Amino acid sequence: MPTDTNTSTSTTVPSIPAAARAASNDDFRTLEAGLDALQTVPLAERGPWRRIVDGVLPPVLLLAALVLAWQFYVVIAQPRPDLVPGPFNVAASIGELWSNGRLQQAVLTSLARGGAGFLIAVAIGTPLGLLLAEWRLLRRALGPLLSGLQVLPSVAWVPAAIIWFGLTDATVYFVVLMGAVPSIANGLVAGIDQVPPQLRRVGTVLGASRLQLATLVILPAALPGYLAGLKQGWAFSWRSLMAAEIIAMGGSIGFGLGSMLQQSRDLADLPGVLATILVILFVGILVELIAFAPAERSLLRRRGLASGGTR
Amino acid sequence: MPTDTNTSTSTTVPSIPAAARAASNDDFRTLEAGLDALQTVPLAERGPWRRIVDGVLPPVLLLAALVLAWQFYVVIAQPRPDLVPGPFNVAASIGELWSNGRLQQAVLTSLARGGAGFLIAVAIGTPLGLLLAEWRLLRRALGPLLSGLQVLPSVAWVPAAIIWFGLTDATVYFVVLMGAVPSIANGLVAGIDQVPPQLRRVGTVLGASRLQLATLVILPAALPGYLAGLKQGWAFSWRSLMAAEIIAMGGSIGFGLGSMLQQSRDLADLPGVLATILVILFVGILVELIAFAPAERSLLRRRGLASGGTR
Amino acid sequence: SAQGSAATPAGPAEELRLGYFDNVTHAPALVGLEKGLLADSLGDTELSSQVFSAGPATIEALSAGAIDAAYIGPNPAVNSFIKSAGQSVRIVAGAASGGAALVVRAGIDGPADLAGTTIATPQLGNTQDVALRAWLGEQGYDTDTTGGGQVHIAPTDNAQTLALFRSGKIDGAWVPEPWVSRLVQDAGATVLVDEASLWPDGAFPTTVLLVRSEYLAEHPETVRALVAGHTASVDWLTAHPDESAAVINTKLTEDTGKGLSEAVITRALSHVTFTTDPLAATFPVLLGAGVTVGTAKPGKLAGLFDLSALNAVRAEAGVAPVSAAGLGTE
Amino acid sequence: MIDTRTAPVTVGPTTVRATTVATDRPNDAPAIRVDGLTKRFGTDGPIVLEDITLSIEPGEFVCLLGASGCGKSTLLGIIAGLEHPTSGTVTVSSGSAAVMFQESALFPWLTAGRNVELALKLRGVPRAQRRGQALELLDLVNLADAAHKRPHELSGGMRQRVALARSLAQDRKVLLMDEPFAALDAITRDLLHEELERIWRETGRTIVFVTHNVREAARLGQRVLLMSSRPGRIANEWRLADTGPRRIESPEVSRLSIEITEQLRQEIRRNAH
Amino acid sequence: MIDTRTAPVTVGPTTVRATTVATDRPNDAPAIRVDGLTKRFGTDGPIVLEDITLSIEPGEFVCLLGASGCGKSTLLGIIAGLEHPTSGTVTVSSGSAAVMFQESALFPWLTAGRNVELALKLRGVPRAQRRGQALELLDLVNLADAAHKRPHELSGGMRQRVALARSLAQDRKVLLMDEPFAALDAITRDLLHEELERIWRETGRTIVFVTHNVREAARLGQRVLLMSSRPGRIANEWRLADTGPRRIESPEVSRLSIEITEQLRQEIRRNAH
Ligand SMILES: Nc1ncnc2c1ncn2[C@@H]1O[C@H](COP(=O)(O)OP(=O)(O)OP(=O)(O)O)[C@@H](O)[C@H]1O
Ligand SMILES: Nc1ncnc2c1ncn2[C@@H]1O[C@H](COP(=O)(O)OP(=O)(O)OP(=O)(O)O)[C@@H](O)[C@H]1O
Ligand SMILES: [Mg+2]
Ligand SMILES: [Mg+2]
Repeated sequence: MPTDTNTSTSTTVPSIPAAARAASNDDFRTLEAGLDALQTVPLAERGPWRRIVDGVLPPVLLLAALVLAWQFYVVIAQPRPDLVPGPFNVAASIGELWSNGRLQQAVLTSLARGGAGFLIAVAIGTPLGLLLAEWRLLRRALGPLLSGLQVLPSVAWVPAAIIWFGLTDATVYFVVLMGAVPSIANGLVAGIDQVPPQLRRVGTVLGASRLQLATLVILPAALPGYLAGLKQGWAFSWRSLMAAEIIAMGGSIGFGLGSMLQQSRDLADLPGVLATILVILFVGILVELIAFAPAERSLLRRRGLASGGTR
Repeated sequence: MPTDTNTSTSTTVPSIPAAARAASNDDFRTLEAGLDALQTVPLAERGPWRRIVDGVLPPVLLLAALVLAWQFYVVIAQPRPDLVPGPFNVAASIGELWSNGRLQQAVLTSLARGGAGFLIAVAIGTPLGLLLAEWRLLRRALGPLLSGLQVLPSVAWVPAAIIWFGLTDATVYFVVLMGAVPSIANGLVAGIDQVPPQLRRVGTVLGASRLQLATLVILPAALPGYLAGLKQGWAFSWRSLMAAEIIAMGGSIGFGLGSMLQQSRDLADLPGVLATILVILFVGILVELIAFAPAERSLLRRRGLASGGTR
Repeated sequence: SAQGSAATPAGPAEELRLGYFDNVTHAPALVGLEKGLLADSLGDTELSSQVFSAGPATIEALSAGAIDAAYIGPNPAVNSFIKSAGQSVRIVAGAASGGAALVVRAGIDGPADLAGTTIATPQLGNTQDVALRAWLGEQGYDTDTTGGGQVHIAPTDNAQTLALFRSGKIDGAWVPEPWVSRLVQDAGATVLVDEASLWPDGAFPTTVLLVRSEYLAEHPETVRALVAGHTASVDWLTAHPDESAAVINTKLTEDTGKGLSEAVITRALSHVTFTTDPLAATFPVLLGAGVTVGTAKPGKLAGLFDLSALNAVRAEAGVAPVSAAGLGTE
Repeated sequence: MIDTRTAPVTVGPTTVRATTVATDRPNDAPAIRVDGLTKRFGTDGPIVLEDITLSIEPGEFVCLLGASGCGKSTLLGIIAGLEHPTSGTVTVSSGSAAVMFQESALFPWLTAGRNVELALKLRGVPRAQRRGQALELLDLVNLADAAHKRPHELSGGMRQRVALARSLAQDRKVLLMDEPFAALDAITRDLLHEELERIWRETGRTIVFVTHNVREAARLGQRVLLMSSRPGRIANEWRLADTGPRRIESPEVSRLSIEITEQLRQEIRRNAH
Repeated sequence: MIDTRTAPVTVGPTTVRATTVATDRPNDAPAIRVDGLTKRFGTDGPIVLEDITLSIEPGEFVCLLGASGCGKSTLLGIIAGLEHPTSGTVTVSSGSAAVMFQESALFPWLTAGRNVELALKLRGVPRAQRRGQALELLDLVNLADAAHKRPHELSGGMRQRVALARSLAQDRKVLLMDEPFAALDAITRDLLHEELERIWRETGRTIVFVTHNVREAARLGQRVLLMSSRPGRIANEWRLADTGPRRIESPEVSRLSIEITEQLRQEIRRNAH
């Protein structure tokens, strides 16, 4: 092929005079600084006050309107109080549950169990996820089973767990683990999969050892996915816990929110049922707001992944 | 500022001779074709045979190994058969459930109920999601409540639903809807949020009306997110259904897989319980494989979003 | 080959965990606990108790080792024994007999009116459930365990049954006391079939005292003390028919916060007989009925009973021994 | 600031190689008129564009050059009618304009051919003619063979050519291009310059081309407008007498590039603090 | 194919402006030696690189030019030790090389300063000295003020400058750069050319710079290697007598660009079918 011949051309390029160069160094720095200033737009943070007005006010107003409409309906239509209790009945029910201490006990029991189950799930799911992410063969073999387990409603384990462990806390923990472990492990795997290969290459090029690569590069990089997995794991823990507490009541199983719900049902106490549902909802949202939302927000913000602003 | 003065410079650029130009047109086309050929690498599809060997064999082998180990344990340790039945007992239990028709009936009932509930949830969740995505104020107000509902285990609705609707199918549907509607609506909202604003702008520039923009641009663009929401919605339907069937047994509620599970528990029939768990798992995976996986795969592949290959 | 019986006795146990229901048919437990009869008899062995509401949960607790002994209906006991190949439990005494009936709404006057109705039972495969299915079979009705057939059988929680019956969602129920009485007194139901009428002498087991086999093997003395306390409790019930309602109600109120009405408890007590005889001879019949209606699998009952402690206690009191009908030690 | 933009503009002698799409150029009315345009986002945001006055002749190829964030896209968006000016007026004599963006913004669920057809459909072309016209347009950008491929199967350069065909499908007199080649590799970009110039000459479109590449502006434009940053104004303009296709390495392009670069750098330096 | 790459290479008269980091150049041993290198991915994949022989002198600035997919990154990866050759040998006399990628690949969870510090840590610099050295390095790229900022708060150009500082932190004699400025806008890219050239002159690094921008190669390199595609080979090479910093618009750069472009286009045309 004719293009394959090598012509070694030599061109002489005139240099910029050395005298001009020294003077131009400052010029160059100003130029670069000017460009940097033009290209970085400081993000305008909205004030906390503004954020509350924008974010909290509308749902609260809607909620208030809904409660008002509900009360209105109860006053106007006078439905059977055992089928449609009014907001006041529900509030009174919460007050009663609070004053006789059952509410606090149930919330504490459920939270303690949910928290403990979640922590055990994290302790199991994290190494499992790491193993799956780094050991290809294991992943090929175990991955589909684990995804399958995520499809299986953890509530299906309740009857088996009761037969194995009786009506004890072990049953509750087992069900919680079956729900939370797969999603935590899968979250970590997904997080590690999403680590850009470029970052690994940079780590290697910088001379990181295998361990350093894992601890200084891969794990921090996989953190957002891991956190998402943890959040989902918590949701699963909480759901499974409620299911387990509702189904497996009695025996030596402590008195949690699920048990309170089921007891209210047994007493055909609809205000109590609704009150408990509200408490479960409230606790779930609170945990997300207190434990996960700030962690996630600060993590995403520090990496510039937060979806904010108008653009 | 001195740079603000306008100098209207006029430079004459020599043109390439017209004679050379006509001949160079073909040259140009070859050049462009060469570049196109270099820049598009045909993706090497792995054969279906290869895919099966890579994807199906390892989990099946692992499963077989697990079953073998289980059988081995049962033979060696001779545990109490009501606490640790062997794989043969479970298989026999499936066979028996099949032969007396209970299995088929339960699967059909649950699938029909889950499917109907899911469809109703889609019918409610889709317009709700559209409304939320396009009506900012509604979204601000209702969005947090809907996310909150996603945190609430749908199983918590079972006791309330039983009081409202008694032990009827309405109870089951109610619980399924409370589980699936928020996640379908949120999935659609997320899908629409992820539509690149550029695509909307292109649609507008091309002269699309508001309706055309929605049907020809936004909805197709939001499809992957919507499909993900549907998939999650189905998972929630299935979970909620199982929970509802286990908890709300009796009355005029038909006989589903959850009821079968609970019945096996009542008869202290662990092989039956395990058999039912396997069936629930199997149905869940099957629905995903048959209904969602192909839709998702073809959708992603057509958009080049599929994560495949070695790179 | 049973693992439990292979264990060697290890002297009196430190504690005994007892399960029971808050039901009139479990009155020996209620009275024994309320009046301290069981604790007295157990001496140094600490007694703790747990309330259950259904047989399966009780069996599960026994299997998981969460309790050591329980008052329970005969069918769950049989079920567990067969499923575990005879390794799980032993019946050490009877507790109550009678006290179950089919009650129906107004308008159902005979078996002929039952076609197309929905009848509740406490739980699939429990004593009343099997009785109903067997009886319906004799009346010529088809039933199945999925709620289909000519008469729909809906295994439903007893408390739920009362509510459903009141709202007209079910047409009747085959339930034990005090639910029969509650349905009759509180919800206007009428008794269509008294289960006693289906058995020779009207005697059929409703409640027995069950012990985990490992526990029995390890602590025979403790089991014997339990049986002695139980016997004392049964004797007290037989001797004080007038006081028993009050004692039972006290214990119920203590456990659930709610007692039963005077009328209900009196009517209920009049339909139940308390006896330490487990009526062993009826068990093969019970099992046969269960197998026929499809809620149980055939199996051997040999070894289900260990009545040696009971008979020793009876001998001390100078009462005739009871028979294990060839299904275990006497 | 002296404003020379209102002075009448004369288009240099243009060598139009082939006029397959006949265009009559009414030399009296400008294709685009921008008058005293000012733009700020929101009510309290900084002024992005300040008092821009501009007039572009039919068939002219104008390059809009400026540093990042100076408001080029905003100006283009206002001309396209995607944004509203805070004050001032914008008139596009042919009614509306076609727009091409930096990322091709093809619809990923449609093949290349269907993407073009959708533009034809939204323009109102009857269904029967769409397929044929789409193929013609794709052929114009040398991509007739790729009509059945989906965007992800195409290279970046091919995608931009499809996007070009799609914006031609709109059949508007005015074509606005916002850094259309910025994300491409250098070789592809050079090729697309030639492609675009050929199409401009063949179709006689009025083109406003936004870029921050000085050489690209000098290579393509008949007229180069340099914008200043914060607020965005027209800082200067250059005209090239158009004598037909030119190469990016030609000494004239280089000379002009040096001159523009020097002014651009001064504009940038002003923003250092 | 005639191979001239084994001929002894003499470095032209270089004007080193400032040698803050003193480098002694042993003119005898080449900094990088590639010998008969062939690479294919997998066992049945096509040959990506075929029989490449190459020797690069210490302190040399070599540009590697080629169309997309011709194997430039693969070659660089092999030199960096990230990939293994199928046959042939590669020797880097100083042991190993620093690498800079197209996307800055900064660790998004670390500030600019910490990113550089991490490189120092992995090199084994004691903790006490890291902060100071990192600031010095950032100052070298005119970014001392941005040490506390996170990557997402920086513009693309600033990120690449931090990445440059990080690769300098490795303190390797050889610096491999894979299209480091391809994703930047033209103005920033021009500036970074000047920045890189200054740093090269100050630190005396041996640089292998991969690009598909002919003008960039002609602007920066002392030597330009043109690669052919499928399989990747060295098709030609050019040398520029280095007489100090030059501008991208200089006529000499243009002249060389025209020549290289013509050959590159011939290489590309060969792949049309
Ligand atoms: N929707 C918006 N809301 C608020 N400010 C905006 C908006 N769009 C653009 N801006 C601001 O207006 C200025 C000009 O933006 P524009 O996108 O027009 O610049 P540009 O010249 O196109 O820059 P680039 O070369 O980076 O594309 C920037 O400072 C930007 O922050
Ligand atoms: N890991 C891999 N497995 C299989 N093939 C690969 C792999 N990496 C690269 N290739 C192939 O090798 C060839 C050269 O790729 P390489 O990335 O080195 O090209 P390049 O010259 O850097 O291209 P670009 O300019 O697009 O970066 C390409 O055809 C590519 O498809
Ligand atoms: Mg822009
Ligand atoms: Mg590359």
